[in-house]
Amino acid sequence: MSNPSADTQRDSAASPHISPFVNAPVNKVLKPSQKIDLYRLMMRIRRFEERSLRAYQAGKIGGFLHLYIGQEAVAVGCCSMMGKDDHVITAYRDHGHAIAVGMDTKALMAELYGKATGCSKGKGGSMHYFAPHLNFWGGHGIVGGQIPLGTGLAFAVKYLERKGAAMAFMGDGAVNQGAVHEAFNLAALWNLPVVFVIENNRYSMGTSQERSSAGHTLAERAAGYSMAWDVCNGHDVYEVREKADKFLTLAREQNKPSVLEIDTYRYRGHSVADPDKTYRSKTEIEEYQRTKDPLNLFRSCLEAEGVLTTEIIEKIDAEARAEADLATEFAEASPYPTVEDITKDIYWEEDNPSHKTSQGTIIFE
Amino acid sequence: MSNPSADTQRDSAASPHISPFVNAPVNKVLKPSQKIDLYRLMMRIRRFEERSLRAYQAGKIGGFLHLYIGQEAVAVGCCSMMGKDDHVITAYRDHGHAIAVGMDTKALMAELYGKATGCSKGKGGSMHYFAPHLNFWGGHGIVGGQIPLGTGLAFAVKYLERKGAAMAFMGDGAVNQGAVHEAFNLAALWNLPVVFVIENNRYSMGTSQERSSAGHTLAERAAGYSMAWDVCNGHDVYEVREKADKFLTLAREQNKPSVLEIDTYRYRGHSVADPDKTYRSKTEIEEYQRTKDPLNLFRSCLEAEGVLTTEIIEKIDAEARAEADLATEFAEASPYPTVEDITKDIYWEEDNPSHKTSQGTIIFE
Amino acid sequence: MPVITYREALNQALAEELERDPRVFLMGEEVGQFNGAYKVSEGLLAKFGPKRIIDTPISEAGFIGLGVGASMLGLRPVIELMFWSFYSVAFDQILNNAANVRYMSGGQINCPIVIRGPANGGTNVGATHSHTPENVCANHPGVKVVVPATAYDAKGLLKAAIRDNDPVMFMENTILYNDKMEVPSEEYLIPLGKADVKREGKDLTIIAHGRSVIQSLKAAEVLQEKHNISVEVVDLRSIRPLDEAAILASVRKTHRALLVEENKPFCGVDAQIAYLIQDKAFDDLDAPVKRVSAIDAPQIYSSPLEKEQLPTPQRILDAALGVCR
Amino acid sequence: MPVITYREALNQALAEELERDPRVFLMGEEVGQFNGAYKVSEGLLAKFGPKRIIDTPISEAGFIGLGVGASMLGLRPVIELMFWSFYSVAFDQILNNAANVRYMSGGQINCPIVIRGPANGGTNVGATHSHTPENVCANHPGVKVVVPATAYDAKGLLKAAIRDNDPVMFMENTILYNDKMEVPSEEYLIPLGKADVKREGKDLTIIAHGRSVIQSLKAAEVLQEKHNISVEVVDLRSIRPLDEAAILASVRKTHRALLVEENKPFCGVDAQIAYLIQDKAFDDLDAPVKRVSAIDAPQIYSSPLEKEQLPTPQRILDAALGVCR
Ligand SMILES: Cc1ncc(C[n+]2csc(CCOP(=O)(O)OP(=O)(O)O)c2C)c(N)n1
Ligand SMILES: Cc1ncc(C[n+]2csc(CCOP(=O)(O)OP(=O)(O)O)c2C)c(N)n1
Ligand SMILES: [Mg+2]
Ligand SMILES: [Mg+2]
Repeated sequence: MSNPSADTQRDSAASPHISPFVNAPVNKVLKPSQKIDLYRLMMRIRRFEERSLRAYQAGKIGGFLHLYIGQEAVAVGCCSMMGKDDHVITAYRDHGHAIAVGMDTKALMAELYGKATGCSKGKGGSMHYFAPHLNFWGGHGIVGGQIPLGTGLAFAVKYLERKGAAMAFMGDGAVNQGAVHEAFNLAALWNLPVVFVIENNRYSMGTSQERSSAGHTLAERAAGYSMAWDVCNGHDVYEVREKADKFLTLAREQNKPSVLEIDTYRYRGHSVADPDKTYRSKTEIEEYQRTKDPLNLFRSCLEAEGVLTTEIIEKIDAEARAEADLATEFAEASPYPTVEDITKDIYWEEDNPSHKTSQGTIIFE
Repeated sequence: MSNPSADTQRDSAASPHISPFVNAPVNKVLKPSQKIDLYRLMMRIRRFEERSLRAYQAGKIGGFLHLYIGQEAVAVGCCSMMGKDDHVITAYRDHGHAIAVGMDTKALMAELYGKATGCSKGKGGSMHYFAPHLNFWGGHGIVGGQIPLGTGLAFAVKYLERKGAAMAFMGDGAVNQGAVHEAFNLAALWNLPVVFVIENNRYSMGTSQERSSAGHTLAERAAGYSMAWDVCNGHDVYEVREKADKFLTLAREQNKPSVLEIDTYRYRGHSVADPDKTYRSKTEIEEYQRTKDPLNLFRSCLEAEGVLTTEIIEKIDAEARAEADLATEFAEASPYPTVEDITKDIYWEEDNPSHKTSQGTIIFE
Repeated sequence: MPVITYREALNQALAEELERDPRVFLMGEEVGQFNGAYKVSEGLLAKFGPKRIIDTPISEAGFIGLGVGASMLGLRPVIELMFWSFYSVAFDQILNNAANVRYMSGGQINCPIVIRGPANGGTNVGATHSHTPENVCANHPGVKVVVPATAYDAKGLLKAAIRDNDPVMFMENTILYNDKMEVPSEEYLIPLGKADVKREGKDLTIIAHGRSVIQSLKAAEVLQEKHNISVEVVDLRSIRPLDEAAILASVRKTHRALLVEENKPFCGVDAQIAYLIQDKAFDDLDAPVKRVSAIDAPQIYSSPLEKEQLPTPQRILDAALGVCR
Repeated sequence: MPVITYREALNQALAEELERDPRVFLMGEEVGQFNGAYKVSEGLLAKFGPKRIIDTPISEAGFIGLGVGASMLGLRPVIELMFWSFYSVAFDQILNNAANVRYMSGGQINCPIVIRGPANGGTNVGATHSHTPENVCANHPGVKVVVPATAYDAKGLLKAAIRDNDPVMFMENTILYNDKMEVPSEEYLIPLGKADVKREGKDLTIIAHGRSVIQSLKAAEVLQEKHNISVEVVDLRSIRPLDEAAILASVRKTHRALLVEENKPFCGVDAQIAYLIQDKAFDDLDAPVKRVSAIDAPQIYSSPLEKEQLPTPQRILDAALGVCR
């Protein structure tokens, strides 16, 4: 796509979209400024990713780059419901969640560049963003592997007698990993405060849901464990907030786990390297962009609510672009880690020599 | 238990038990001699295992010995429905299945003794009986690990365009292994002719179903994959035959997988080493023995049907005991493998040197 | 000093650390109500209750991953694998998640988790239940690997492992669980990465870990008595970190080295030790470094043969004579 | 002779064997409709149809176990792991089931399965996607392990692997997929277990496998040109079976050995080779055997640093000079 912002252009012919969840309690309480913040967050994610794509195309970034474009309402909607003892973990398509929990886009872009100033010091890359201080526990590359970890976050919250919950995100393809199912059973058996969020963007790489997963809806697998489940329209940030809140509350108040399947869509290939030609049509993508883009829908709704004006919209867009550019400049200007850095951050003990109790050789030649 | 045959003594006060499945088509077609054969098979399993237990207690057998006593109707009922292109695989509690498919008890006892004449040449032991010529593919020690293999047997049957099915047995605890769930999805997605049989004996080692598995019945997890499922009384060999037949037919005729949960009970500890004191009461065990013993129930039914007489019953029992003794003598008299044998049967190619195509060292020092 | 078993030593270590730090909990199959498949956790449920002593379903990937996640939030899980062999179904959680999460987060996270249980052959349970994966685990930077051979070491090392802020793979041995020795009642810790000379000698160094130490000590006695060869037995105790200095010091003294382990030979821990010795003590060696490992086959079930498959005192003795020839 | 890429060589090998034997099928994530994540299976679905070229869900334990089961019944599955790194979630199916089932059945069963896919670092994808588990797999008797470095070898070895009646772990390299060379159009097979001297020399033996062979050849050229050191480069090609004779023959000629691999050092394949050389060619060695491995850390994401983490021609050259000093 030559103009990366085309997918957020207003379709002036379209009638305004009003979310059926506009009056849900969690949305009704929002001040106009908070609604604008949600919109801004979604826009910042999109512009950040578009900018990262250009950097990738320019050869500044390598490896994998799994873009979240099209799915912004999911991370933003869910994470906007987080309280101080709520935690998040996700897979490798993690830029949206990272920005949604409040990570600094400079550190995120620098991470993509593999720079020492990156959020993971250039050691993790696109798939491995982390911000424990924001209750964000990654960014994980092995499909489904993060789900037991997320269950462990919930376990710890309960063990520590805090009133919180964990949200463990995965893709539609991840539900077919054994570790996910083991985690479902543990969470249900032990009443752990976790919401398993399936971001169903209809494809796992080039494989459609019908070709990967038996059964009707994916969330329904929860029924086998007597776990609560629901399906949600992920193009509508208001609906996402409402459904996430319902299950987060269930977790926090009653220590009950749940599975929330959120229908969404990714506009780009699985990763930047995916030629995206064999498994879906251009029309399908365009149709989603035209009718279901979460930014367009939310903007339209906020306009109808009288919250957003053209002026604000343009300002937000300009600021988001500027922020992405700034992040890129920061990343460009930052240094790479050194060869000595390669063997740091492996062991806590080596990194904290004054607390060292063990002896001997731990890094080998 | 001092008298290992006490649990099959007739309770003369009890009224005759007639299986509600006595007139099910698969049972109605049986000739009296075939019904007696089923009874004999169950009795042979029980006497074999009782004998092996004594050998274990005498220090002739070591390691693990997971007895099947109490569950005989499951293996016998299911395996009695096998046709020539049907295959069986199970976990480590495999003596019942091995005898049910027709393995020679001499080779089975010798295997327990670790003798070269054992069915696996003393290399596999109690948990790893195999008889490919009888379509019996083990005997597997890692909980749940055999379930993908069983799915592969079904895959191969279909690939080879044979009209058959695979039965993949597991315990109630095994349903919480990730590999099982992956196999469920693959079987349902690809329409593989496999029946997943859960032998629910209520405990995985010392853990009751309520303490290990969320959800109601275990078989219900199949619903998440739109797979057929049912629950079956595993104390009644006629019912087991009927339900196994239903799903085997579904598999053979329509390439549809299914999950069959069979309620059963084990009288002995998890393995011989289990003191069996912490997780269930003696009363519970005795109650099962008194009211649900599959041998007692089937004998009672066959007597009511006029098929079994006291004379035949006693003859079968005597023969089963004699067979078990003979197996023990055979095992005792057999030689151990040699040290040279340790490095045989690792690679097909090394065992078939005239077909060898590779070079170099493959066994190291 | 009280004489206790290796099992009791582990039990004491667990009880003391559970007592000391409320963030420590024990989780695994049958650790609670059943008192442990091998009774290592005997009495702990009664003492510490079900919040701290947690029975699990048979879901090793699930509950080890859960432990890793909980450790990221500051808890200090001790996870029992009924057999280390079952790491095969939790490999990803252990050797991707626990091992890498600190690194991939640029040092923001640490995982103070201990994964423990028996890792040994010799109990007649066949190929799937007899793995000794210290080499495989130690291949992965990010984890620590400890293999105690005696009750004293087991206690001091387990306590140190639980206090360690990195993931520690702690490998016990069912055959040693009943071995008894004097263990002080006062608290002590043994630092990871410190080898222990279990017998001093001057003609030959035997380096071993786990039960191979015990077998080597038996061989050393006969070598002294029957062959007048004075053997030094170095017990590694910890595989990663590794006490290279202790290994090299002993070899520089004796000029001959025999390495004993019960793993399969190809890429066992002793391949690494052999490399180390010939690299750092090349000119001190009077003979090539030799190894005694398990006979290279999946673990055989048959008991008398399995005994032969593992390093026996006789096989060690024969190899030692070879090295000293 | 046609010049083709390593990728095309693999593709041809697959196509030829699929053509030859109807029991051969290819299964894995994205191998069909998507034509392969790395396009190794390009065109195969179109040619052989969905019965033979099978796309899977993301269930490595499930479909590898399924492949093992199918192979027991006589099918000859070729299973693609999108990355060998994902063996972590299928470890039990590979290294318990495929590796042990023949043994545990007393030789009644064999599993003619090939598990293949890329196993390499150097592509800037971080710690979870950069494993090179040839050492871990080869530690387990029951499997064979092959690591081709060139298009010619890749084709001949893959064809041999598919015809092999034992489980073969076949490890490719995404960085080599585009490497081109002449490959005959006539059918040929390369036996497993046969090393290949990729360059003859007399002063130093470098032993390597996979992409390290290519890096070593580059270093060897500079060593000749700039330092007048004549290096022999032995490409193992197969890790298990291992061509010990070829290794020893070269070392006995040059008297010096440098071992290069991109695995982490602790218990890498080269630890085993070092043991072998010092054991069997002790008196032939003029210097200790040295190694160049990955810098011992989880794989770093940052591209320029990851390049340094892996064995570079420069690091190999420096180490070679050390050995020849
Ligand atoms: C265990 C494992 N297998 C395969 C992969 C390769 N892989 C990465 S992402 C992906 C598709 C995942 O799809 P989905 O779960 O739907 O998430 P999405 O990419 O759509 O966000 C695959 C197959 C992996 N990373 N881990
Ligand atoms: C992966 C794995 N974890 C743990 C074990 C140890 N183990 C063997 S049998 C068993 C209980 C299994 O119970 P269930 O599946 O109900 O079968 P049952 O013994 O009742 O026949 C356990 C925990 C194992 N063999 N494999
Ligand atoms: Mg998806
Ligand atoms: Mg059970």
